[in-house]
This record gives sequence, structure tokens and C-alpha cells, in this order.
Amino acid sequence: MSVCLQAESIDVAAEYARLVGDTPGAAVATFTGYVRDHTDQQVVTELALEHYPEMAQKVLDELGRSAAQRFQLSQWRIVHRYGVLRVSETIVGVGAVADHRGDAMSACEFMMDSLKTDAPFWKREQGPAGEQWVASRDSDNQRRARWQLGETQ
Amino acid sequence: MSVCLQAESIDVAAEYARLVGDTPGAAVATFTGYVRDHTDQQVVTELALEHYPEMAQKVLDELGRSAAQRFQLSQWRIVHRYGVLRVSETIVGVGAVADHRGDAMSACEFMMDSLKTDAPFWKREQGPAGEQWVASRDSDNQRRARWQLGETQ
Amino acid sequence: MSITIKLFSALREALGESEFELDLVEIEHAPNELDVAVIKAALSKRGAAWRDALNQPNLVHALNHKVVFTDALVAEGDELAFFPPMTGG
Amino acid sequence: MSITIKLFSALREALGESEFELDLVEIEHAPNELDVAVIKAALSKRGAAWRDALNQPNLVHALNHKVVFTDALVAEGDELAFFPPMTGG
Repeated sequence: MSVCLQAESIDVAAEYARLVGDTPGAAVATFTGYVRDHTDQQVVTELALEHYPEMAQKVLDELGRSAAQRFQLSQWRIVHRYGVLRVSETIVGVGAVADHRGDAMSACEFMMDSLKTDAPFWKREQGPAGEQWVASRDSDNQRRARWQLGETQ
Repeated sequence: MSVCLQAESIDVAAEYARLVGDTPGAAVATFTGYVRDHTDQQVVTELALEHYPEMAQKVLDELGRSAAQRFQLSQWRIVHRYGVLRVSETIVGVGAVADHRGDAMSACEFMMDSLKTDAPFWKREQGPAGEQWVASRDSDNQRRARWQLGETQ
Repeated sequence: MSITIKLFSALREALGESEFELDLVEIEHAPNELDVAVIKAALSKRGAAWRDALNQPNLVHALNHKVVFTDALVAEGDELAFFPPMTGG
Repeated sequence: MSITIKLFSALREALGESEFELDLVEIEHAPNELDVAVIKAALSKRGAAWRDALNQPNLVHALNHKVVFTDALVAEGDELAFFPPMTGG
């Protein structure tokens, strides 16, 4: 039931152990995102993640609580890195524990889709041609929009 | 890219490390199912999983390959236990690595929904009132059916 | 000239057998029409328990590890399994 | 009588500032109508770079860590941030 913003790499095994604890629910879903060596057509050698710490903490806390309520989670966790990240390093990890598998898996999808567009982080890619800010993606906005209907209910 | 049928508990951290390897894709999704202490209205103290080993291996191999093709996975893993399982123990684990998060998460959902109805395992619950075979669930059949349209394409 | 029959879960329990060889020579059937339905009919003659177990509406038939309908043709050496709906995961 | 302005990502770079205090007394506005739009208009007077940066169509405004529209009212002590669409995860 917590958020962590950290500069260090994500220890997936430790996060999993903490998420599940002594009494797991029936269903545990996780998602972990890694730095890719390419984006669209561009080669990426390094990624810098700028963030707005106070707002990121607040948005992700609210996102986790919203997921917990919406999908009846017994546990959830969101970990997001900031700073300079190399290719193949972890960027983000989410986890959800629920009584039913559909809820645990949907919660991870909801958390990922929402944080992509709602959490104040900005990616800056470094490649052979120099640095550039990553533009927001229409596909991310569309994925985010799938959850809107439910939000207004 | 493999299936494991095992009597032993699933070592989630080791499975994750093997799934991701040295060069992770951008997106890694996992799902792990645990024995619940209840099913519908009944208290469960122990679960016995009978299986048809040769067919289970074949069905799960084909399921993994089908998921890999459908969701462009670079890696996948399905682990399913058999034998006597106590409450809170692992039953099943699936994992998928893809370039895009939607693919990795959908692949886990597809694998779980499919194996629930298509893999030859049968649960027998032990509770205070005795033992009984678990009936198949309409909700599982409905979840499975969601993927059918795509299969015929 | 036989096939292997396998039974699982509640069927295995109800019938008290998990695996046996079935001699195809003894089974009456039209030429080239030895299918799963014919095998089910033949096994159903073993008694009420067999008839009931093999005629439940949601029975699953797997021929050589693949779920099939009752019109699937059976040949020597095949493995034919009967079981209730699967409940894994 | 001031608020804190924060700028992130490409805005921070383009404007060369990440955080500063803005004195509300100097800002012209109708009574009870000191909103995000008024602050944007006031900051836009600082020059072309500010005007361009604060008037891009997809600019996001966050008041006290919450995304708002430009009609959100601003009060002393608030923290108002401007930034491009978020690209986390």
C-alpha cells in the first residue's frame, strides 16, 4: 500500500516479497518497465528522468488508493525511478494483490496506463544524435482514456 | 520460452530472474496464483491438484507459443504445480517479456485465462466438511471466450 | 489392435480405473467409422457407472492430448482420455 | 502575498528557471478573479520566450500538485507549476 520514488535500481525480488508478505491474496500481478535501447526510430543510449517530487508522490498515492478501491486490492505497490538510467535498467514497477486474478491484472494495467500520462515525470533521451525530450504518445493517452468511464461512475 | 510442471513450490524470484535474463525487453508482466483459504462459501484447508502430465505439457507449450506469436513476446514462462498444496502456497505462475507493456500484460491475461479452462488439471478441495472436486466456473469460461475471436483470425 | 484409455478426476474415482488398454477388435462399428462416439458406446456397456460417467453433458474427450469432438476418428495406438471440465490455474 | 511558481522539463530549460516566488500584489486582476489564466498572462509579459512557452496548446498547469484548468483560483502560498505533457513510466 505504498509508493516509492527512488534513484536506485528497482530490486524486483525484494519488492515482490514485500508486496506478498506472509499472507498472499490468491492473485498477484506485477509489471516492470525497463529502459529500451530504442524508441520509435531512434537509438537510445541513456535516459534521464526529471520529476516533480511532491506532486509525483501525491499522484501515485492517489492512483494506488484508487486502484485498491476499484479492484478490491489487499496490497499494492508503485515504485518509480528518477535520475539518469542506462539501457536495460528498471524504470518503473507496479504490483497488485487481490482475491481474483482479473482484478490483480487489471489493477496493474490501470496503474501503468494512468501513471504514464498523469504522474509528473519527463523522459529525456540521449542517443548518438544528441539529447531530446520524449514527446507524449497518443497511444498512451488512448490507453489512459479507456479507464475514464469507470472513473466518473 | 518454456513450461514447467512441478510438485515443488514456485520460486518467484528465481523464475523472474530467468525470465528476464541479461537483456530484458522493455516490459515484463507476471502473474502468480496462490491457494486461497476459501472458495465461494467454503473454507479450504488444502488443495490437491491432479493432472494429465503429457497433455498438460503439450497444451501449455502450445499456449505459450500462441501467446508469443499473438503478443510478440521475446520471452515467456508458464509454471504449474501439481500434488498436494497448502493454503497460501503458489499454484501457478506466468510471465511475459515484450517490447510494449500492453502486449506483456495481455499475454499474461491470455495465458491465465486459457490455462484455467484448457490445461488438464483438476482441483480437489479439502475443507472441514470433507473433500470435493472443484466445479468449473462460468466466469472462467467467459474470460476464456474473450480471446476466441482473435484465435480464428 | 488396441488403444489406451485414460480417466481423470471424478471419472477416475467413479470408475475406479485410471488407465487401461482397450482392444479394438471387440468393438462393433461400421468400416472407417471408429470414432470417439463408438468407443464411448462400447465402454458404456460395462455398466451403469460407466454409462453415467461417460454420458454427462460436460464430459471432455482428449485424443492424443488434444480435445476433440465425438466424431474424431480413433486408430490403433491412440491415447483417448475422458475427464470433467478442467479446473487448473 | 506571493505564490511559488515551478517549471519542469522543456519549460524549465527554455526559461532558465525552475522555481521562484511571484508577488501577487503586482498582478492586475479583477476582484476575486485571480486565476491561473491571470498568472499566465502576467508571466507572458516577461518576454517572447515566456509568452511562447506558456501558450503552447498542450501546456499542463498544476496547482498545489493537482492538474487544473486555467480558471482555477490562485491564493497566497499556493504552488503553481507549468510543464509539458507527462511522460513517465
